[in-house]
This record gives sequence, structure tokens and C-alpha cells, in this order.
Amino acid sequence: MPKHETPMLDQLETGPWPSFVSDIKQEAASRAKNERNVEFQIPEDVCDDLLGVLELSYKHGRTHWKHGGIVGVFGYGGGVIGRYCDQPEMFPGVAHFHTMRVNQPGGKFYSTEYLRQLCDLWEFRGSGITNMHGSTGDIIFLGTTTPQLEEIFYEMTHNLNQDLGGSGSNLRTPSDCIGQARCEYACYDTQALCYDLTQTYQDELHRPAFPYKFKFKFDGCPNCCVASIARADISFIGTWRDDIRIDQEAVQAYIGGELKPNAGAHMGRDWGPFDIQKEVIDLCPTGCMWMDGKELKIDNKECTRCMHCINVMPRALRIGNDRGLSMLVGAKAPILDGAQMSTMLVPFIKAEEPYDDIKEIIEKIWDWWMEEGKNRERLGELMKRQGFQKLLEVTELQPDPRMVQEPRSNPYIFWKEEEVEGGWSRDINEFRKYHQR
Amino acid sequence: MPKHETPMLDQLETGPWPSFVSDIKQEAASRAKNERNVEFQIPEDVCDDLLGVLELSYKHGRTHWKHGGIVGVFGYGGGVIGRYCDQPEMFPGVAHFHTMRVNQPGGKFYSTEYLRQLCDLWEFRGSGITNMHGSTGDIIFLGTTTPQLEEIFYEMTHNLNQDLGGSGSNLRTPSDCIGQARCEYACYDTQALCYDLTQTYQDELHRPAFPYKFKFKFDGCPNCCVASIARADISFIGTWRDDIRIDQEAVQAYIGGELKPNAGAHMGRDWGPFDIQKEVIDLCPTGCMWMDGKELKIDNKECTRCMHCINVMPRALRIGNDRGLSMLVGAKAPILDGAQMSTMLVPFIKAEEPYDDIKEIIEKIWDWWMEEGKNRERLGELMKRQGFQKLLEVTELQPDPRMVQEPRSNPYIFWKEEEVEGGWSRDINEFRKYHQR
Amino acid sequence: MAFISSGYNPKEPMKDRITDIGPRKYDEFYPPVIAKNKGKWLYHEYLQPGVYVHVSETGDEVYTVRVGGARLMSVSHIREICEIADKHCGGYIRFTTRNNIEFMVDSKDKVQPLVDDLMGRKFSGGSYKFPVGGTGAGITNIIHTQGWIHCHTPATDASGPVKATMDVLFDDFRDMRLPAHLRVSLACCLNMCGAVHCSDIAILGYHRKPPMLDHEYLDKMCEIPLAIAACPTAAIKPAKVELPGGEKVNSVAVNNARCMFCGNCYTMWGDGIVIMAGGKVSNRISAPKFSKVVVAFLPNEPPRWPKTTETIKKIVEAYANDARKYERLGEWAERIGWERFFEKCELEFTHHLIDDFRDPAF
Amino acid sequence: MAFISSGYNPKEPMKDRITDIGPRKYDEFYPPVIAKNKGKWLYHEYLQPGVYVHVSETGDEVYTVRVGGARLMSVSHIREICEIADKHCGGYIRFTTRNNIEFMVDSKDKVQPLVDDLMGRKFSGGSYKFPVGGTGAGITNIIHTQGWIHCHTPATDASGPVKATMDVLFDDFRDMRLPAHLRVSLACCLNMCGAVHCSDIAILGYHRKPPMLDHEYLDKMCEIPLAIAACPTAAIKPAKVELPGGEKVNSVAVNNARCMFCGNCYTMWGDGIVIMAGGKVSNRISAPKFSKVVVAFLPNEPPRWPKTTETIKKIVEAYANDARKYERLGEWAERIGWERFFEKCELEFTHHLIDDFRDPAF
Ligand code: SRM
Ligand code: SRM
Ligand code: SRM
Ligand code: SRM
Ligand code: SF4
Ligand code: SF4
Ligand code: SF4
Ligand code: SF4
Ligand code: SF4
Ligand code: SF4
Ligand code: SF4
Ligand code: SF4
Repeated sequence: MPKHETPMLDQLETGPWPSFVSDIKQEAASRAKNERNVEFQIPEDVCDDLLGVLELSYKHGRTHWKHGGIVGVFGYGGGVIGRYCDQPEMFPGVAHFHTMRVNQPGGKFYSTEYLRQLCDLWEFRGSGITNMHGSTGDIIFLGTTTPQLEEIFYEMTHNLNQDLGGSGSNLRTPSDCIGQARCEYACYDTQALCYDLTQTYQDELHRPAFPYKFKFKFDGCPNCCVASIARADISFIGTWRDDIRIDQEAVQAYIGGELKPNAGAHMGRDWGPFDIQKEVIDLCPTGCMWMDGKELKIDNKECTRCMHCINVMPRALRIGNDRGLSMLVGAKAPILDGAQMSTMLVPFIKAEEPYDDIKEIIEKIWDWWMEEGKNRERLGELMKRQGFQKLLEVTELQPDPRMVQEPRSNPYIFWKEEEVEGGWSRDINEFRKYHQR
Repeated sequence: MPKHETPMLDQLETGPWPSFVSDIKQEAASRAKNERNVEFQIPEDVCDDLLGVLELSYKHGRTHWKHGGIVGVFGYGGGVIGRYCDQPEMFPGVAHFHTMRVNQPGGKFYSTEYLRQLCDLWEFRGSGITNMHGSTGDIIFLGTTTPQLEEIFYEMTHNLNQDLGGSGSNLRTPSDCIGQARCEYACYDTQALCYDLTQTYQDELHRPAFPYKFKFKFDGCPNCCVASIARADISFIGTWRDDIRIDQEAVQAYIGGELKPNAGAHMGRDWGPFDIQKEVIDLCPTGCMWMDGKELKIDNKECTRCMHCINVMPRALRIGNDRGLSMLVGAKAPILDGAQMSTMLVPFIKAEEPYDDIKEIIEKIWDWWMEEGKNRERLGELMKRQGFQKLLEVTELQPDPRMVQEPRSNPYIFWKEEEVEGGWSRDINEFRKYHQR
Repeated sequence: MAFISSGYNPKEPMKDRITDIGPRKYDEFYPPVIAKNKGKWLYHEYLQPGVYVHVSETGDEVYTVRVGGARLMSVSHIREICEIADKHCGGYIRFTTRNNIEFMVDSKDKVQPLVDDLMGRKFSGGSYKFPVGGTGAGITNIIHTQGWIHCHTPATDASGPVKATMDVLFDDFRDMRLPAHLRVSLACCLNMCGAVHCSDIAILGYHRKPPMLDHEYLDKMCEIPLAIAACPTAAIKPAKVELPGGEKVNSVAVNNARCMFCGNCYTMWGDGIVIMAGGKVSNRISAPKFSKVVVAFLPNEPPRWPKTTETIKKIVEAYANDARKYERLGEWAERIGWERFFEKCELEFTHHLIDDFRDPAF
Repeated sequence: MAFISSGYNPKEPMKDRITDIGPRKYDEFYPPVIAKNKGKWLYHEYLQPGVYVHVSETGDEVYTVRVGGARLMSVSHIREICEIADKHCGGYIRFTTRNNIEFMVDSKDKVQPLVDDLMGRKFSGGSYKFPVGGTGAGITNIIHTQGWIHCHTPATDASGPVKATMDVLFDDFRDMRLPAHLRVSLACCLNMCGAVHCSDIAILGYHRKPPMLDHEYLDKMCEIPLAIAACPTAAIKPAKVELPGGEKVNSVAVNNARCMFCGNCYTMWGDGIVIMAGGKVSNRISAPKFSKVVVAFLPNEPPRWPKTTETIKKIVEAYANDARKYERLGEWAERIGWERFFEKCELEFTHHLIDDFRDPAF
């Protein structure tokens, strides 16, 4: 007998896709049974009440959670999101229901040993419900009470060698694509750079000193499997600057049909035989490819490394050897001024430990933003307000046409006084000698 | 011996392009000689002084004209631009140097008889210098004195059957492309519509009652030879909604090389033989053309009437028969908020006398703009400020995807209270029954 | 339930405190075949939906079996994942950036037993626990957010609409018949915690009522200046308000006509769903694009949101039937023109879809 | 010079007054072949640069000879045009939307004598009076504005730079060797009286100094509230100012760092030229485009503006050499990428070319 009737949620147990309702119910049952004799530190029936309050939301069509005020662990300004139920008498198990953000490992690889340790801790001191993972990348521990926060933190740091992730006006938990670990397209070691910067900026991650949140994301190539370009204040996107490596025999194998285009990604339908002209050469956005008899040619100077041809013929075409990354800046969600995509700041930089060049640029950006950014102003908004030039100035980078989609179409150039011969002050009386009123 | 030395201007007498300096000198000489014994009503040496003050500007690198205050003819609020020289002692001939804007005839066709009448009047009562034509389209009489303004207006209206054009916060002189008069692409009679609206709105043209200037321009087809889309508050652009007429024999004549593509517009270079696939079919922006054996086919439903194929093969392809125009609104120069291009308001409307449907839309737009527009706010700026929806509302037009480049990417929809079930007022106490604080 | 201390002493919070140690290092968790071949991968190939192999220059291979995850998962569920990973994969596992689970094995013969094991496991309610799929030119997991399960500003639920939608799109999770990737995302409010603003299809929770004011408590509950500053359209102004009891309190007044219901200022009434389409993130062929609003409003219809799932299904089918190979949904819409997009998807074009977001100046 | 009255009596301005009669009606001025064939034209063809024929379904033909016009023209010059038109064209003439003159004849044999007559006439200084050209895939007349000849806000002259530029581009006025139309325009200040904001190449006069304040007279000379309202960046605020003599006057203060030198507020110091490129107006193949700033500043160099004309020449040559048939300058730049555009035109990319126009909010 469930604690609460959940007729609406129950309908979400059917259908093929894994049902979160079934899963919460399974956890509720497991806690009720408690085969391992866990001394639950938060109410045993937390999962029942979670289903109960959710069912109520389904009935009312609105949330029953309230803003959480300031809860957290000592000395940190982030990592915990406070949350209280607005019907605590009906659902005491979730009266307090704070989440903790746990900094996930790079590439989201786990040993089962470690995963089980997390499970044990969270079953013991929390709801046993998680998100694997949150949108930023963290492991999300979903729902515990205030007294458990420090306890969990203590156990994590002492026994699991594991820290919290970010929330609040600080550096958010950086995250990366799988990259070189399992992907032939990766132009730098996303995990290494992500880890290095995460460690270097632990202070920024835990202690809010910024005007607002700040995100790093690391994509090994322009396919952008961690969507860095859409949702990171700095997107690190792998690229190269020499030539795409071509294996002409493999090109012929694709043309001949021995190799399947795009690694077989379209196998669910018969698209007809592969046509290199139509499927690769004509779709190249810069039109820099052609067949010279049996040879595929690329004018690499014109290639913008969009990845299309490589994606279609991974066994024939490979990323170049002189690799590094581009740094793009300023992406953010729509609020307040509308969404922004990251914009090119550094077209090419090498990604080699100890990454000093990269850190230098990051720190210059932060200095500017911390100096000039208003409260709750994302980097992208500051760039819009003070202008991209200002960012170039503070980062001491040279302007480059690759930084813009196109040159400005309004001629409203803000000249600085020192750029204009004679400066700005003029003598009105001198002027009046030649120009009467 | 010229009145003023003009060594810099003199350098502009050389070179092949017609020299305005030579021309002004020729006029100065003609006035000095005065072979027709004209009783000049403004200083005989006005052209000498014009050259003199211009030379001074060349020396100083800046203008020597001052803002003109309010000068004009009785009862009109436009048509004259006041101008005074800031060195009147040095150049008394141009101390007053107002321009008059004379409403040009449609298509800018003239009989020499009429042109000579204009010349006689302007030589007699003005500088004898004109602009044929101003950027808006008027005949510009360049430079006369205040007392001459009424005299010129009187002679024009009484003897030449000719009115002034617009300036100030009113309807500006409408203008048109040559259209059906000499162009096979014209989808409506630009001159007829331009003339009809000019006459209908004489009051709006002469008596400022608007928040700012307002411009009409009439292009017979999407080639936009009068640039209406870039510089008219309402751009009237010809179009059709049935099929492009195809003469398959002529298509073959182009393919065979008997007819020159684009009427021979590229004859200055050998571009090689005409390739219909490369030059027409592949360049069609909607990709709606193909060869079916020897037949050229067009999927007219997908054609956006960009004119390219017709421009290339005018003898094979002709505009459709069910013709009319599109009304686009809001173009303007960059100040204050940046330049705007016209945007689609009416995808298709018939252009038939007495043009009542068109006038109805114009007047609804004006009503809204006069009601809501701020001082010096162009229609395009009001549209930006209050939203395109507001314009749809006041013009009572149905929304249509052709009105937008793409649907909005921000979801910041301003719902109206009446669109939302239950409206906006809610009872906080009722709410608190289900949601505790 | 007795309180058990971890060793932490609230009186001496700094004692033995360990901080700023960051996450566990990635290479502790690499399966051996990954550790050995990192940076040496030559190419990959799909074997069946949800299964692909990477081949290294060392000759090694890694076979990945991708499994759909309701990212909201219990520790029981995670433990079951661990059990499977121990049995088939030498005790390693990973999660993808879209909340799927990837099981990796180092030889081909291990693949089918693993797949069979995964597909064999079902929840009591009948749903798959570990459906294999989500690769290539098909539909993968829906990126989503908290919804009514945890957040205080959602205009819709997250896990529920996602479950309902994935049920409807399940065949395409298990297939690769589409012209290209098709990414669906959900965010439960305008904060858009995710990449909803750049998704092929986005489900967005949206409020349509201006905030409800609780003058009596407003001054106590939130910082009035912050609420004012947070409003993107400057719809909120400070105001003194007299309560029914006669008491005067500091509060705010909202200019309803200026409100675009962003929820930034205050807990609001949840209302429904906006459907967006045509965004993308990758740089392949065309630059990343923002999603566009294609349906301005659909009501919340728990538990299965039928109008929402039906609309999405229509878009997916129109795209599947009409787009060219490699063409993303937004590229398709741009090629055929948005006019045709609405026609082919049988959606109505309303004035709400025309951009009217006022410059922040106003 | 005695005052001669037209009949107008200033004491009785309304007496016999005629108003609101509008322009002369277009069809009074159609040459007979136009009047007869209006709306019946079938096609056109170029015979040589500046000369084209239109053929009507009636079998009639009209041959047009296009002639470059310095649109600033004296009545003497217009009378010469009339004389030619009387001699060759039955007394009719027209002007184009780009200030060229078009002489029309109704049979082919009349063309060459007309062309010869036109090309034979020169000003005393040596320039052509009536150069034939400006058609098809070449360069036609430069649309321009007043400059130092009449306006009070110009940052450069108009007629001078136009003459200098057309001299440099004259061969292309007389030829049709380019990939497509190439339209050059000039506006002498940011008001941009013309379609400079959508031209293949635009020459734009630009101030680079904030306004100079003449406090003593400001209140008298212009309306202070209007000046304040006119400023797009809100750089002007009202201020009380003490003159050297001790008198206090109403005036304004300018926040120089916010000024983008638009000239809206006040007569300003002329400074130089901005070169823009890549705009277009026609809807052919691609939608109309705005011009982009490609050179942020060139000094005023009267009388021949050599840096300006040299820059333009470089752009034209790079375009002529590299673009594809039918490709407008902006389409070319977009296809090859702006990075290459700067390379091929040998122009420097500076930070000024990056958009930094602040939202009017700030
Ligand atoms: C004479 C003319 C330029 C020319 O040499 O051809 C002209 C001349 C002036 N324009 Fe213009 N504009 C002229 C066509 C235009 C055009 C082009 C058009 O109409 O197609 C535009 C751009 C299109 C548009 O309207 O947006 C144009 C946009 C402006 C603006 C900016 C308006 C805006 O909304 O941003 C101003 C500023 C103003 O109105 O205060 C302006 C203001 C002026 C003033 C009145 C300057 C002033 O503030 O006093 C100029 C008087 C010059 C003089 O001394 O004679 N002029 N002006 C053109 C009118 C001739 C005619 O009637 O045929
Ligand atoms: C595992 C994962 C990375 C990770 O660190 O977890 C991944 C892995 C691969 N991606 Fe990805 N992508 C992953 C998320 C993404 C994302 C992010 C997202 O969707 O939020 C994108 C951007 C999507 C977008 O543009 O909206 C993404 C855009 C691509 C593309 C570009 C596809 C396109 O047509 O635009 C490729 C190239 C391709 O598919 O040929 C690609 C290719 C690949 C390859 C083939 C790379 C390789 O050689 O290993 C991998 C297998 C692809 C597959 O899923 O069929 N991956 N990939 C992510 C799997 C998510 C999932 O569970 O389904
Ligand atoms: C947990 C998470 C959603 C999820 O279910 O995965 C989340 C949850 C919240 N986000 Fe978020 N955001 C989460 C990733 C994101 C992302 C995606 C990303 O990081 O890649 C974005 C868009 C990218 C970006 O940063 O622009 C995002 C954009 C926002 C915003 C809008 C920020 C902006 O600049 O416009 C807010 C509003 C705010 O900061 O007040 C916000 C605010 C919130 C708050 C704190 C709501 C609030 O005002 O209190 C949510 C708490 C929910 C809860 O009860 O737990 N969240 N948020 C994600 C963090 C998990 C993690 O650490 O892994
Ligand atoms: C005479 C004139 C109309 C008038 O009422 O005065 C005119 C006349 C013709 N135009 Fe035009 N256009 C005229 C200004 C324009 C303008 C306006 C402008 O430049 O300010 C444009 C828009 C330019 C732009 O996009 O920036 C214009 C864009 C076109 C186009 C599109 C060309 C393109 O490649 O984008 C065509 C089609 C073509 O050339 O094949 C065209 C075609 C034509 C045709 C062939 C139409 C016809 O069948 O008669 C005429 C002869 C073309 C020629 O010049 O070679 N006309 N044409 C104008 C001559 C101006 C001049 O003196 O040079
Ligand atoms: S972003 Fe590139 S390197 Fe990273 S996983 Fe995707 S395809 Fe591989
Ligand atoms: S990576 Fe893209 S731009 Fe480069 S050659 Fe391949 S398809 Fe063309
Ligand atoms: S706009 Fe069209 S109709 Fe008018 S002249 Fe140009 S080509 Fe002819
Ligand atoms: S007019 Fe343009 S869109 Fe229409 S068929 Fe011709 S080239 Fe294609
Ligand atoms: S999208 Fe909105 S409602 Fe959903 S988790 Fe993020 S902040 Fe909360
Ligand atoms: S919901 Fe958003 S727009 Fe509306 S008043 Fe609150 S902050 Fe302002
Ligand atoms: S562009 Fe500027 S300076 Fe030139 S005429 Fe127009 S208002 Fe005067
Ligand atoms: S020149 Fe323009 S921007 Fe500068 S103060 Fe004057 S009005 Fe403002």
C-alpha cells in the first residue's frame, strides 16, 4: 500500500521509456524494506512523500516548492540549493529537500566501486534520488535536510576524496566531452584541461566573488558534444591549423561503397548509394573541396573545420596534426537580454600543460568582469554593454576578422580622444574667426 | 579673371567625368555675359561666390553653411531648406542660399519645353544651379534668397502648373522607377500609383502633421531600381502570384548561344559559353528550377520571385499575369537606432485604380503613427518600440510567416490579459490555501 | 532515526576540514582499453542502433552500448547499473552529456550478451530499464531540468513531459532513419537550464500571468531592490501599499502590460508549454542556430501532455519525410522556408511568433 | 537689379493662391514611342556600354543612350541637354534614379549619331560633358548628397569626392566587365541621405569629434530640449554654464565618452571618410544587405581624396578578379569570408570594424 495515492503519476509507469515513477517507487520500497539496515538520517518515507507532492503538482498544475534561502556548508558559497516544500504537514518527508551538487569526474567515467560509495552515502544521508547528471554536469544529490549537509561534505572530502560543485555567483562546475578518451576527432585532451582548470580555480568555484555565475565547457572539436558554444561563458573548442589528413584509398572505398558514410549513422533507411559530390563536396560550406580525377582535394586555407567531411568519411579524413583550441566567450541562456551564443575571441591557441597562456586570458577576462560587471550581469551582457573592443583591449588580443560574422554595418564608431589628431578640445573663439554665428 | 582664386577646385576640372566645377564656372560666365539680358533677381555673381565659399571649405576641410532657421512659403510647412553662409561679407552672393524642392514628374520624364521653362525661372530668380535630382527624387533648385521664395512659388503654380515637394515632418515627395513606361519587368504601373497617391495626399505632403518624415517609393519589381526597400517608410514593390511564363524555344536559344544571357549585360568580358545549370538553376535561391529533358521547369509555388532567372533570360521567362504589389514598411537611414530595411506587411495586393485598399492600409498606419509616434520617431522605430504585432493589429491584417525572416527565437511573448484563461488577477488568499508561505 | 556523526563537529567547523580538493581525477576511472588507447583512436562505426565501435591505431577496439537514462535515478537503479557493469564491463561505466549510460566492452563477442541483458530488464510498470539506442541519425535522450520535482519557478514539469515524449519518440530512439541528429530538450522555465535555446525541438515551460503580489509578506520574503533589478522589462517599481488591516508596507507594483512573464521576480503560477524548433549546436555545415518559437502555447496536460507530444511527433514526421540527408531540422526549415515549415508540420502561424521583444530601453 | 514681381502680393498672400496641385502628370512627358508601348515591352538588350534597346510586342523599339550626369548641373548645362534632345530625340529626355540622363530614340540608325554627338562634347577643362555608359555589369553614377556645396552638417564634400572617384572608375563606367552591378554611393554625414547603407561601396563622411559648445549662444541658436532628445546615446544633458564674463546661461554638457559623433545635435567639425562595402538593394538571388564598415577612417584630402579613391579602386579590382558571374560584392565577400575579403582587398582589419554600438538602453 503506497503512502499516497498517485493515479496520475501511475500512468507514467507504462510505455517503453524508463519510468522515473517506477524508479522512485522502487526506491521507496527499498527504503521501506531496508534490507541492509541502513540507519537513514532523513525520513525513511522521503520517496513516498516526493511522489505525493509531485502528484499534487500534477493535480494543481503548479510547483509546490519554495525558494530555499541560504543553506550550505561552512566556508563555501555554493554547491547546495536550498528547497522547502510548501505543504510540509502533508509531506513531512520532503519538508526540507535541498540538493547538493557534486563535482563529476571528467568525461563522466566511473568505476562501479566509486559509484557504489556515492550510493551508500546518499542512501544513508539523503533521499537516495539523484540526477545523473545535472545540466551543468554535476552529480545531483536530490533532497536532504539541513543538518546533513555538513555531514555529507565531511564524508565526501574525508572518505571519498570528492568535493562539491558550484552554484551561486562563482565558477560553475566545468564539464567536457569524452574527447581523446574515446573519440578520434578530439583536438586536445578535454579531460586534462577541464581538470587542470577546475583544480586551479577551486577558490573561484567555491567562494562567490563574481558578479554572477561563470561557466567553462570543453569540446574536443567543432561537433560540440557538450554544447559549449551555447552555454558556457568560455567555450573551449578544439581545432587545428594545418591540413586535414587524407587517405585517398579510403576515399575510394567510400566511393566504391565498401565503407559506409558517416560510420553507418544513417543505416535506418536506404538513402541510395553514396555520392561524394552531393554528400560531401557540395555540402562543404566553404566550397573548398573537389575531385581531381580520383584524388580528393581540399584547399585547406579556406576550410573552416566545420567537421562535415570528416564526419561523413572518418576513415578517409582525419583532423590535422597542429592542434589546439579556439576560445569563444559569452554564451548564456535568454534571461535577461536574450540568449547569446559564444563569440570568437581566440581563434587558435595551443592546449599544452601547464596551460599558462590560456589561464592568462581567463584571468584578464575575469579582472575586467569583476571590475566592470554589474550584479547579475553575465560576461556576454557586459560584452554587449561595453563592446567587444573593450574585451580585446583588456585581453590585449589583436583584432581579427575571424572574430566577427561580418564587419559592423552601423558606422557608429566610438573613437577615443587619443586616436583622433588634435584630440577633442577645440577653441570656440578660434573657430569663430572662420565661421560667423 | 574669376572673382575668387580657386586653385583646388580647378584641379577638379581635369579627368573624364563631367566636372561640376567647369559647369558652375560656365554658369558664372554665362551670368557675367548675360546674353539674354535677364534681370537677375539674386546677385549676378552668385556662382562666383559659390565657387569661392566652396574653395574655402576645401582649404579648411569643413563646411561654411549654417542651419537655415524656418523659411518657406505661406501655408506650406515644407519644400524649402533654409541656408546661410557663415562668411557673408566674403561671399555676399551666397549670404542667403536656400534650396527649393520641386516635385519631379513620374519616371523623371521631361519635355525639353518644360525643362527650359524651369531653367528660365531658375536663372531669373535663383542661382541657376540645380540638382537633377535630389536623393528623394525632387528637382532641387540650389540657392536663392528669402524674398524670391514666394515669387518662385507663384510663378510655378500659376505658369508652370507645378507644385513644391516635401521637407519637414510630412509626406516626402514620392518617387518611382521607370516601370511599365519602358521596362518589361514592371508588375504594376508605378507612375500611375505614385501620381495618384501624391495627389491624394497633397495635404500630408505640404502641411507637417506627422511625428517625422514619411516616404513612399514605388518599384515595379523586386529588382528595386528606386531602392524602395532601403529608404521608404512604405515600399511598394511589384510582384505576381501565378506562374512565370516560359517560352521553351527561347530557353533553347539561350542554351544554344543564339541569345545572350542577361541581355548582354556581361559583354565586357568573355565569361565562356552560357551554362543554364550553373548560371540559372544552381543560383535560384529556392532551388525550384530544373531541366526536364529539354524543358525548363519551375515549381512556382516555391519561387520567391527574386527575378534572377528572368533577369538572365528575359526573352524566355516573363513575369506572371496575376500581378500586384507587396507593401513593405519601416525602412530608414541609420539615425537614431540604426538603419532598417523595409519589412513585409502586405505580401500581395492588387494595384488597381482608385487604389482604395492600398489607401486604407496607408491611412491605418498613419493613424497609429500619429497617435503613438514620438517626436522624430520614424515608423520603423515605432514598429520596433511597440512591436510588429501592434502594426498588424492596427492594420487588421492576418499574421503570415512571409512577414518574418524566421519565427522569434526569444520566447518573451507578451500575452494580453484577454488571451489568457482566467485573466491576470488571482486571489492571493485562495492561492495560500494550497501553498503555504 | 538516530543522528550519526561523520566526525564533523559543528563547534569546530575548521577542525580537520578538507576543502578545495575538486573532483576525482578522470583517469582513475578509465576502463583499461580507454586508458591504453586514449588519443590513439582511428575511427568508429555503428553496428546497430545504440551500439558502436571505436578502433585504435594499436588495433584495440572498444564497443560502446548506449542506454537511455531517465536521468532522475535512484541509488537502487545505479546499483543495478553497477551490477551490469561488473558483469560485462570490468567494473566501469560512463554517462553521456545527454544523460545516457554507456557500457563499454573490449571485444565484439561481449556485445550481444550485454545488449540482451540490458533489453531484458524492465521496471514492474512495464517500461524498459535500460533501452539500447540513441545513436547516429536518430533521436537520443531529452536533456531536461527539474520541473515540479525540485524547482520553485517551473511552469511545467520536466520528468513527466520527457517520459511522455520519449514514449512517443521511442521508435526513433531505437532507429537511425532520420536525415540527421534530432535533439529534443526541455526546460521548465525561461531560465532555460540546458541548451533548449539551441535545440532541434525544445519544450519550454512558460508562465503567462504576471506575478501575484503578496504585499503582506513581500518585504520579508525577498529583497525588493533585487526583484526590481531582475526584471528585464523594468515592469516592477517600488510601491508603498496599504494592507486590508490598514498597515503600510514596502512592496512593489507591477506594470502588467510590460511583463513578459519571465518569472525572474517571484514565484509564479505555472501555465503551459511553448514549442521551439530549428536550433542546433554543432558547427557542422552551418553555424549553430537558436531555436525558434513555433507554437506559442500549449496547456499543461498532466500526466501525458498529449498536445505537446502530438505536436512534436508531427514535426518529427514532417522532417523525416522531407529533409535531405545530413540536413538538420533548422537547416531544412530554412531551405524550404518557414512558410512551408508551418504548412508541412500542420502548425498555425500566429502573431505570437513574430518577434516583439522590446529593446531593454523601454 | 530691380525686384520684379511675379504677381504675388505679400500683403494678400491668399489672393489667387494656387496650392496642392502636385507635380506635372507623368504622361505629359512621355516620348511618343513610350506612350504607345507602355506596358507592352517584351524584352531588352544591350548594344554597347550605355546603349540598350527595348522591344515591344507592337514591334516598336526604343533605343536608350545613358549619359553620366554630375547631378549638380547648371541651367546652361540643362539647356544643352535640351538642345541635344531636340536634335535627336524629338524633344524628350529622362533622368534615372541614379542621376544619369537617358536620351531615347525610336530607331537604330539614330543611335550612333547621337552617341557621337554626346561623346564629342567636352567642358573647357577637358572633362566629358555627356559620357555614354553606366549600364549592365559595370559601374554607374555615384548617388550622392550635398556636402560643402549646401549642407550644414557634412563631414566631407560630396561633389568633389564623387568627381575624383568617377574619374578613377571611369573605365568601368564605359565597360561591362564586372561580375554584376557595382553601385557606389556617397553621403556626407551619418544622416545618410541616400541608400549608402545598402551600397556595394559607400563613401561616408564621418565626424570624429564630439560637438564644440558655444555656450554663449547655444540657448539662442537651437532648442536645448531638441538637442538632448536628438542624441542617440543620451550623451547630452542640460547644464547651467557660467560664461567668462560671469553671466549664467542655459546650455548643455556633453559626455564625450558616450558621443558617437553623429552630428545630430549641433554643427560639428568635419573630419573624414568611412568606407563601407557589401550592401545591396535588389532582391536578386539574395536578400538586400546592409553595407559594412571596411575602413574606419580616411582623412579628407581635397581636392582629389587620393586615399579614398585608391581604396575604392583596390576593392573594385579585387572583386573584378575574384567574384563569380552574377555575384554582387557582398555576396562575394560572404562566400569567400570576410577574412579573405580583407586579404584580397589589401585592407587592414582594425578593432573599429567590430560592432560596439551600445544598445540605446545605455
Ligand atoms: C537634399 C537631400 C540630399 C541630396 O543632396 O539629395 C537631403 C538633404 C538633407 N537631409 Fe536628407 N536629404 C535628402 C534625402 C534623404 C534620404 C534619401 C531618400 O529620401 O530616399 C534619406 C535616407 C532615407 C530616410 O529617410 O531614412 C535622408 C535622411 C536624412 C536624415 C535621417 C533621417 C532618419 O530618420 O534617420 C536627416 C536628419 C533629419 O531629418 O534631421 C536628413 C536631413 C537632411 C537635411 C535637411 C539636413 C538638416 O538636418 O538640415 C539636409 C539638407 C541639405 C541641404 O542643405 O539642402 N536627411 N535624406 C535629399 C532630398 C532631396 C530631395 O528632396 O529629393
Ligand atoms: C557520447 C557523446 C559525447 C559525450 O561526451 O558524452 C557524443 C559522442 C559522439 N558524437 Fe556527439 N556526442 C554527444 C553529444 C552531442 C551533442 C550535444 C547534445 O546533443 O546536447 C551534439 C550537438 C548537437 C547539436 O548540434 O544540437 C553532438 C553533435 C555531434 C555531431 C554533429 C551532428 C550534426 O549533424 O550536426 C557529430 C558528427 C556526426 O554525428 O557525424 C557527433 C559525433 C559524435 C561521435 C561519432 C564522435 C566519435 O567519433 O566518437 C560520437 C558518437 C555519436 C553518436 O551519438 O551517435 N556529435 N553530439 C554525447 C552523446 C549524447 C547522447 O547520449 O546522445
Ligand atoms: C539543477 C539545474 C537544472 C537541472 O535539473 O539540471 C539548474 C537548476 C536551477 N537553475 Fe539553472 N540549473 C542548471 C543548469 C543551468 C544551465 C545549463 C548549463 O549550465 O549548461 C543554464 C543555461 C546556461 C547558462 O548558464 O546561461 C542555467 C541557467 C539558469 C539561469 C539563467 C542564467 C542567465 O544568465 O540567464 C538561472 C537564473 C538565476 O541564475 O537566477 C538559473 C537558476 C537555477 C535555479 C537555481 C533556480 C533558482 O533561481 O533558484 C535552479 C535550481 C533548481 C533546483 O531546485 O535544483 N539557471 N542553469 C542545472 C545545474 C545542475 C548542475 O550543476 O549540473
Ligand atoms: C534606369 C533605371 C530605373 C530608373 O527608373 O531610372 C534602371 C533600369 C534598369 N534596371 Fe535597374 N535601373 C536603375 C536603377 C537600379 C537600382 C537602384 C540603384 O542602383 O540605386 C538597382 C538596385 C541596385 C542594388 O541592388 O544595389 C537596380 C537593380 C537592377 C537589377 C538587379 C541587379 C543585381 O544584380 O542585383 C536588375 C536586373 C539586371 O540587371 O539584370 C535591373 C535591371 C534593369 C533593367 C534591365 C530593366 C529593364 O528591363 O529595363 C534596366 C536597365 C538596366 C541597366 O542599367 O543596365 N536593375 N537598378 C535605373 C538606372 C540607374 C542608373 O542610372 O544607373
Ligand atoms: S566534441 Fe568532438 S571530440 Fe568531443 S566527443 Fe564530440 S566529436 Fe568527439
Ligand atoms: S571540414 Fe567542413 S569546411 Fe573543411 S573541408 Fe570539410 S566540409 Fe569543408
Ligand atoms: S524595379 Fe523592376 S520594373 Fe522597375 S525599372 Fe527596375 S527592373 Fe523595371
Ligand atoms: S525568380 Fe528567383 S526564386 Fe523564382 S524561379 Fe527564378 S531564380 Fe528561382
Ligand atoms: S529551467 Fe527554470 S524551473 Fe527548470 S530547473 Fe531551471 S530554473 Fe528551475
Ligand atoms: S515576471 Fe519577469 S517581466 Fe514580469 S514583472 Fe516579474 S521580472 Fe518583470
Ligand atoms: S548626408 Fe548629411 S551632410 Fe549630406 S546632405 Fe544629408 S544631412 Fe547634409
Ligand atoms: S554628436 Fe550625436 S552622439 Fe555626439 S553628443 Fe551630439 S547628438 Fe549625441
